[in-house]
Amino acid sequence: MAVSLTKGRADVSIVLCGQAGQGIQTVDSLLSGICKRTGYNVFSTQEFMSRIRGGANSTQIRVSSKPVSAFVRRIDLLIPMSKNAIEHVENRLSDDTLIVGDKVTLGDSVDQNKHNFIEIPFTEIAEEAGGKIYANTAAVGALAALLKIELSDVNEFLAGFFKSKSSEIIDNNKKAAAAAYEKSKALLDSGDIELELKKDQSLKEQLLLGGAEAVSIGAIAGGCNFASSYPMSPSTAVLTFLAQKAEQFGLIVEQAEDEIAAMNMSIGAWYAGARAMVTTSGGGFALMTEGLSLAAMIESPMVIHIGQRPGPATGLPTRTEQADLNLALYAGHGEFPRVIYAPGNPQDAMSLTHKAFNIADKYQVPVFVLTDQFLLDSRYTIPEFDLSEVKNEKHLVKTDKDYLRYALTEDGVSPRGIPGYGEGLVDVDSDEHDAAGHITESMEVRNRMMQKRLIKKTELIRNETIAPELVGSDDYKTLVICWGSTYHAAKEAMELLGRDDVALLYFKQLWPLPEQAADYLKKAEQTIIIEGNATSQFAQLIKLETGISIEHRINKYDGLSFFVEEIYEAVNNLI
Amino acid sequence: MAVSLTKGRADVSIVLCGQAGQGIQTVDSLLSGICKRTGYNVFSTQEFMSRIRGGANSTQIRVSSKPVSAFVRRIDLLIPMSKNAIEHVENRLSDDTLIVGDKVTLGDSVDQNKHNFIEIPFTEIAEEAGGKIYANTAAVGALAALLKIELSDVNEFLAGFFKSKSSEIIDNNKKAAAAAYEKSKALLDSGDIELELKKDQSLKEQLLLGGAEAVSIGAIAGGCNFASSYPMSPSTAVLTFLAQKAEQFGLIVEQAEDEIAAMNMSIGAWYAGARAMVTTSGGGFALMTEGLSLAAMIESPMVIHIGQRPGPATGLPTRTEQADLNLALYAGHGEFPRVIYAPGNPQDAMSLTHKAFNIADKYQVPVFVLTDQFLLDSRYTIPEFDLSEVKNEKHLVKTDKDYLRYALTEDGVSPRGIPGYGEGLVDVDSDEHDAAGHITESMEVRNRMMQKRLIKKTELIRNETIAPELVGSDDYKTLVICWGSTYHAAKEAMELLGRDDVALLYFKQLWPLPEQAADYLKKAEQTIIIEGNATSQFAQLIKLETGISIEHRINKYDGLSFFVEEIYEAVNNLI
Amino acid sequence: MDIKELELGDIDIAWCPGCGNFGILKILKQTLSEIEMPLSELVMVSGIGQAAKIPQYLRCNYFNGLHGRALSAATAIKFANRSLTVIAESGDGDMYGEGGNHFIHTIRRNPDITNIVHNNMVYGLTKGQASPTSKLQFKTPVQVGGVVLDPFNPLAVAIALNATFVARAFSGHIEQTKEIFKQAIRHKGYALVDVFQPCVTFNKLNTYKWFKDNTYYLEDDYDPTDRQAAFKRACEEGKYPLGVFYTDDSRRPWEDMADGYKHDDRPLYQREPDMTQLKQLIASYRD
Amino acid sequence: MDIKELELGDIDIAWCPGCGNFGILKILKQTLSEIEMPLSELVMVSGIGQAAKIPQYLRCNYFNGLHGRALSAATAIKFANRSLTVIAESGDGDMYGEGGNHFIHTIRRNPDITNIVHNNMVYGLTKGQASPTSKLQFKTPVQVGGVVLDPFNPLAVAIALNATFVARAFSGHIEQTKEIFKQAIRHKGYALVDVFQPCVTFNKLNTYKWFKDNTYYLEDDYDPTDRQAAFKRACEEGKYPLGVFYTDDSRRPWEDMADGYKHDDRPLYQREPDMTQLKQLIASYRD
Ligand SMILES: Cc1ncc(C[n+]2csc(CCOP(=O)(O)OP(=O)(O)O)c2C)c(N)n1
Ligand SMILES: Cc1ncc(C[n+]2csc(CCOP(=O)(O)OP(=O)(O)O)c2C)c(N)n1
Ligand code: SF4
Ligand code: SF4
Ligand SMILES: [Mg+2]
Ligand SMILES: [Mg+2]
Repeated sequence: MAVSLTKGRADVSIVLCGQAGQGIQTVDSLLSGICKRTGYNVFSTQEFMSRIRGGANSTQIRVSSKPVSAFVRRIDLLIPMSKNAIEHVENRLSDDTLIVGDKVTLGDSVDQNKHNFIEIPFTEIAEEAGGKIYANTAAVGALAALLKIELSDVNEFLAGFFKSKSSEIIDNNKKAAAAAYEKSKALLDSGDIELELKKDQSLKEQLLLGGAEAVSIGAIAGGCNFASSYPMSPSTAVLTFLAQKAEQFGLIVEQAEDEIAAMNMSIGAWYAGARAMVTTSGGGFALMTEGLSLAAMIESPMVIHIGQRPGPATGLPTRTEQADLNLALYAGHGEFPRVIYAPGNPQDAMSLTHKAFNIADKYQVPVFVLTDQFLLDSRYTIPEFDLSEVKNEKHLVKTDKDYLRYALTEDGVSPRGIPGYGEGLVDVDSDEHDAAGHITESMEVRNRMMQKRLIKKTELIRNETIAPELVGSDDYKTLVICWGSTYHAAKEAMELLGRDDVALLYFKQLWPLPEQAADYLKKAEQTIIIEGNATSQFAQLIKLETGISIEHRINKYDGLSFFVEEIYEAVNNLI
Repeated sequence: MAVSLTKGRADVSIVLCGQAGQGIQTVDSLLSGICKRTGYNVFSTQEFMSRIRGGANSTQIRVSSKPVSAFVRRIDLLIPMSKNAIEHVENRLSDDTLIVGDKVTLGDSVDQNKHNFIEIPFTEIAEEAGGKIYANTAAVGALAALLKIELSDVNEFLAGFFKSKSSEIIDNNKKAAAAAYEKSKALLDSGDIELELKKDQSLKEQLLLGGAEAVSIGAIAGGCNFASSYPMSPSTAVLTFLAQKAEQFGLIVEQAEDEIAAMNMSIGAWYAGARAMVTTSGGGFALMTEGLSLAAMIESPMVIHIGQRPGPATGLPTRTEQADLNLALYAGHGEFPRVIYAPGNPQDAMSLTHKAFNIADKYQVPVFVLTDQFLLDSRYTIPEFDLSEVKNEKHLVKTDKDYLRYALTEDGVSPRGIPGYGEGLVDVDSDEHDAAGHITESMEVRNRMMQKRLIKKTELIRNETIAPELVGSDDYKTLVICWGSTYHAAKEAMELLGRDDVALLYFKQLWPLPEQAADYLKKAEQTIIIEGNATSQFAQLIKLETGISIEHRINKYDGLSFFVEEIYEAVNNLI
Repeated sequence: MDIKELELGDIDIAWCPGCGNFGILKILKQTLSEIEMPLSELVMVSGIGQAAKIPQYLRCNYFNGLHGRALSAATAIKFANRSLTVIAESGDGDMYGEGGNHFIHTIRRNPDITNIVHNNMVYGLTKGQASPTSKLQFKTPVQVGGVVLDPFNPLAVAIALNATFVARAFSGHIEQTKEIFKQAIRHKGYALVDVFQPCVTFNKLNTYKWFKDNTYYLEDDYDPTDRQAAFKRACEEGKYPLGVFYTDDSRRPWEDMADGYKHDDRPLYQREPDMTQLKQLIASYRD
Repeated sequence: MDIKELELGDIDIAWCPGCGNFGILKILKQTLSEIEMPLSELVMVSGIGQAAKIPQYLRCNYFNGLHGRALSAATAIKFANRSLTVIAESGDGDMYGEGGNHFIHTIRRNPDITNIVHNNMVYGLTKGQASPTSKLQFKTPVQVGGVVLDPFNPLAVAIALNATFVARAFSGHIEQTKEIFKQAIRHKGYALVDVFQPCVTFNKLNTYKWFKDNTYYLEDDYDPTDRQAAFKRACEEGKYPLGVFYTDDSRRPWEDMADGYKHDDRPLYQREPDMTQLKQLIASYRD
């Protein structure tokens, strides 16, 4: 009986599962890279434990004829790489799932009666090629054959990927790949396995990259030249990226002793003319909230990247959630304006992080880029970034002798000078201050500064919001709302539903809430919101701002992002 | 022409104004104490600068035949004690304001044409009595005479107050008081000044104390036996109070190196069986928000006193505001339940702080007592505290061998054990954990723990809220809403209005919002909210919870609490 | 006490095979067993990191709190109940990086707790960034050109802070380290044991071999009560001494001087507010 | 530079009459004037407290940030623009209490900034609680029975941390302190000057007289490059030495080793992202 891996669908969902430290990420990188080069769309996402070795982690790689960028429950092809692998994903297996693996590794964890299992002896192949460590490459070879990729392409990619290694190692990798390739090609040729995917040569021009890279590139594009942070999953990748590029791009990057130092450093850096950011997660940001209030008080621009993960406290350190919106929205003592972006894919991550620097600088307010582990650690094939819009709008003025840092202006924004650029003195104070930046206890001045800093500037940033994107027909009866990284899963669920009367509204700016929100919501007969948290924080915000209470709330907070199927099922049940 | 200080009103508003370090607080203590002993109601409140010497500070003392507990703009009698004093309160003076002072001190700051000035030569009197430092006591003597207090009572009080000093000092004080007493008595006798106040001997049984003392006493009554904090205005008084009583009441009180240590110490103390609290202000609490999330995750009870002051950042360190409600409400990463009380006077400060410990312990959640500088630093005559309701409900269990800290129970509350009490082991973890407290990454367990910790317990605390208090007729058309320390000013404004169709609703629990809120609001034709902040944070919360948008918002954020007159005028303009 | 009482059975330990943490766990269990520590009186306190997972792997009461904050919680636990034995144990990043301020002030406070620091000179759990103790030029994904911050010397700083017990050990030396642990736990006051611990995954510089080659023990006749000498030995580089560098028995722990224990010996959980005194206190506001 | 250029005219200074802060302000102004510091290149950074108000009282650029966080901001300001002269100045509570962790790690980082600490051994602005440097038994409204925490010795700790310039001065000694300030500012790297400063309002123990009676200067032939000796002198009690305890010219400041300054000397505010390189970087994700 032939097994079809695609079954008329445009994509195959491959899941690699094994222990931390086994090299699943390498398999992912290799396979994703080869597939993209071959002309497939690729999306890969990982779920992993908070440990360095052992346990059970998995990576889903969707290889597709059409663009795909979402996490699905469905597993078409499972490559279990450790004994505990099958158990780890057991509840996502179906009768259609094909398991390809190695009995030496799997032992009795695989059950021929229950599982749809085909053996390829990865370990043996690897040992023949030069050692156990080549088992990963063998898996790549096997998968490449099933995906109808030419062996020569595999070889070429391997040579590039391992170019820093010895030629012996490269050869061994090729040997392992080739041997496994032959075995699985035989399966395909025998007709036991079927797979239908279309290749598109233009995809070669696309990029294959993850959310963390997109945020980092956006930062560099936005003129970021200073980053101070303290490592914290899942945000560390951005710090690492910038550190790696520090020399090339002339960035000052410093690992601080704690998040408090990181925040106060970045604020100090802005004061001296840098464009600075911090990258952290909810728990680290909690320590920065006093600093946030400082930034607001001295009207310093500030860019804060929060990669969300499940809390409270340490929570599930390597997993995903969307539960820190309220934190970003209300953090800090006292009252002040702020801006919150929440990109749903790498394109938006790049462009919003870039924009964050310009908006922060223009209005002298803190701007948040709110992502999460899912977005940061997933990799997507995407069209080339559009750099034509990248403008590094600087809003610094050269000071003259009479310069006043907090001069009262019509719109509330005081021209921002920095020390050492011009003849003036630049004085900023965390106490209430007058136009010169000197401490005051005058109630009149206090009132004026509150008007300027809080009320006028709130007005300004309300006028420069990014509209939510409507996906689907304008003529909807049901409106599904999502924000940030749930975007692609929600969108694919809508496609599965395939209904004209259901549309999706994707918010990438959460605060100030774009004014279009109310109109979109009012038009709907039924509203449904999808949030990766327990208390529907964005629905609450919408209620507060528009008075509209979203009827149905779909929540998930177990540490995983939404599966496409979950959203599909939940919405389908409601409409 | 005779000046009446009371003009038919039941009270006289006396304002003392001078520099920091001049001893205004001593005059306040003496005068308030003597007045209360004499049978007057007393309320005194201070506004002062963030400095130790110099500047201009003022204290208002209202002496009254009826209970009064609010700040009024009106000054009936001003005692300026420094050259900059009159200017400091200039905009609160009226033609009716009598200024009593000393030309040596005031120089040309007093203007006979403009001001209603009577001289009493405090400095001269003081010098005759033994030295300049007795000028304060002279002022007390003069005021006592005007208030028709017997000189013998003054002497008696002075003797008690200065009992730790030498008899010479006591005598000098008495001399200064007597000399000034005679002078001002002469004024009264001559009919130049009139004052009508009734004495009530039963007032002697009342207490005269401030918000900070009330919070502290409430804490001790609630079984608080551990306090770790870092000094920060205006909350330090609570730390000081507890430190002073540590030996007597067997409390462990420690000044931590920073707020982070303070918070983590208090949480550690609860873990080991103490009843602990931190006392801080918004900026200090900002540093505790990571710890708040920890308390929530390990389901530790926690009591947090926040004395609000104006922000952002350092803001106006010694002044008042009600702008940290959102902070208390949303602080901390991840999602978890909490309780927020906001007492409006010492009685409620005492009883709610007491209750905070029981509720925190019962539900194993963080409980906030949200006060502000105005409440903490004002002193009130109040009836004896009702200690009959003071119960120290302990919710600790003795563990047995199989004890599980996070056992799943029907209502979500797991019996709380502590190490060293029983045979079991008590394991708590900031990571997601199973019933035993061990780290888990099981999604099933995560879901169950979120259900228990967040969803079920939120339900429980929603069922145990304190109803808001309605002041005025049930039959209102206009409902005025206030919370926390604006209570008395709003209440007195309502009395001034004297209308049957306007009532006041005072909230002392803000979160979970008491369910009665919606009914009260729905009944009103018009709603008005009074908040000492710029963004009407409580109105927003009401909107979120009840869907009702309060029509009129009266805000103040200049660092002072509301004057009775301000509320009166604002409400009067609206109805 | 039989060491079995400390075992949790067949558990999944999240450390990498070969990690120095295993050695420390083993030594800790042996220490507790040999000193006959009653389990219900022991509290382990840790922060977040690989080292900080240690309380998960033995039977004990534990408080596994926030990254960097173990000492604050540990101090308070001791203050709240003096009959508990409290061990605060975490990584070098936890204790000296995020927790640096508590390190300073806990030493000043001198609570009777034991502080064991797994010093692997790297941030393990977050995948290999420099820690405060990382050696100069150590390369990491963030310290791309190598570490340039002067390595934190916990012993020298602790001695400068007048810590009352300061020691260094190595996870590879079972017997010697056990002896140091015992002394530290017995010491009345704050006791620091900085334990060299190889991280086989992220620290390829400071390996088992490196630690073996670059350490030696303080001489038998070394006098740990001489603060100046202790400081000098703590500053040694190249070859790092192991052993007890400094002890001072003259300072009393904070909790033994606390006002709250002057008239009452009981742990806080046994106390009730004294209503008579409270009434008197309230009544004093009548005057 | 004429000292008048630093004066703000007739301003209201919020310090108590007689406070030691006035002396430090005067010395600072004289120092800046004598070293001909160009005003637009000077940035004063402070936290919150009485001492931290100092930048308000002279003409200068300033960043008056949060309590305890001056060193973090100061470091970053220097990193962002190396041509600025950065002085971080605050109180003992600010720098050693709330800011203790930054004190440690700033010293490790060794930025070229000057750190002046007004050490009045008390929290002035919050009305007289103990600070980390308060002496044992000093009584306050919170330390009711007197301080029991071992006083923080900033010099000993700085030396233990390998600080590159460590000095102590007294606000009552204009000339000597001025010389120390000058050396500190000229020093390339982090320079600590702990300044004894009487708080006439809240510290009745450590008065002008006390400081005068209990201090003396390090000998003329004292060698400040000997770390062990410096530590020993820093540990002296009873009579406290004043002067420069320790200097080390071998360590380079962080900012001179930073990757971001390897190929570009300009301050950050003059930089634009290199779009050509950025495009290449993006293109690299095509493979
Ligand atoms: C406030 C906060 N910041 C950052 C983190 C992320 N984090 C977890 S462990 C760790 C460092 C661990 O290093 P170390 O303490 O040396 O322990 P090791 O893993 O090396 O044993 C960091 C930065 C966190 N959990 N909390
Ligand atoms: C986060 C935070 N905690 C507490 C405070 C309150 N506070 C202001 S100044 C100060 C201490 C000042 O002491 P020190 O630094 O020694 O300065 P001094 O007033 O003695 O010059 C404190 C605790 C604050 N502003 N911010
Ligand atoms: S990462 Fe390093 S410290 Fe952590 S368990 Fe692995 S070897 Fe040990
Ligand atoms: S309180 Fe002390 S430190 Fe502050 S100004 Fe007054 S004397 Fe100086
Ligand atoms: Mg480590
Ligand atoms: Mg001080």
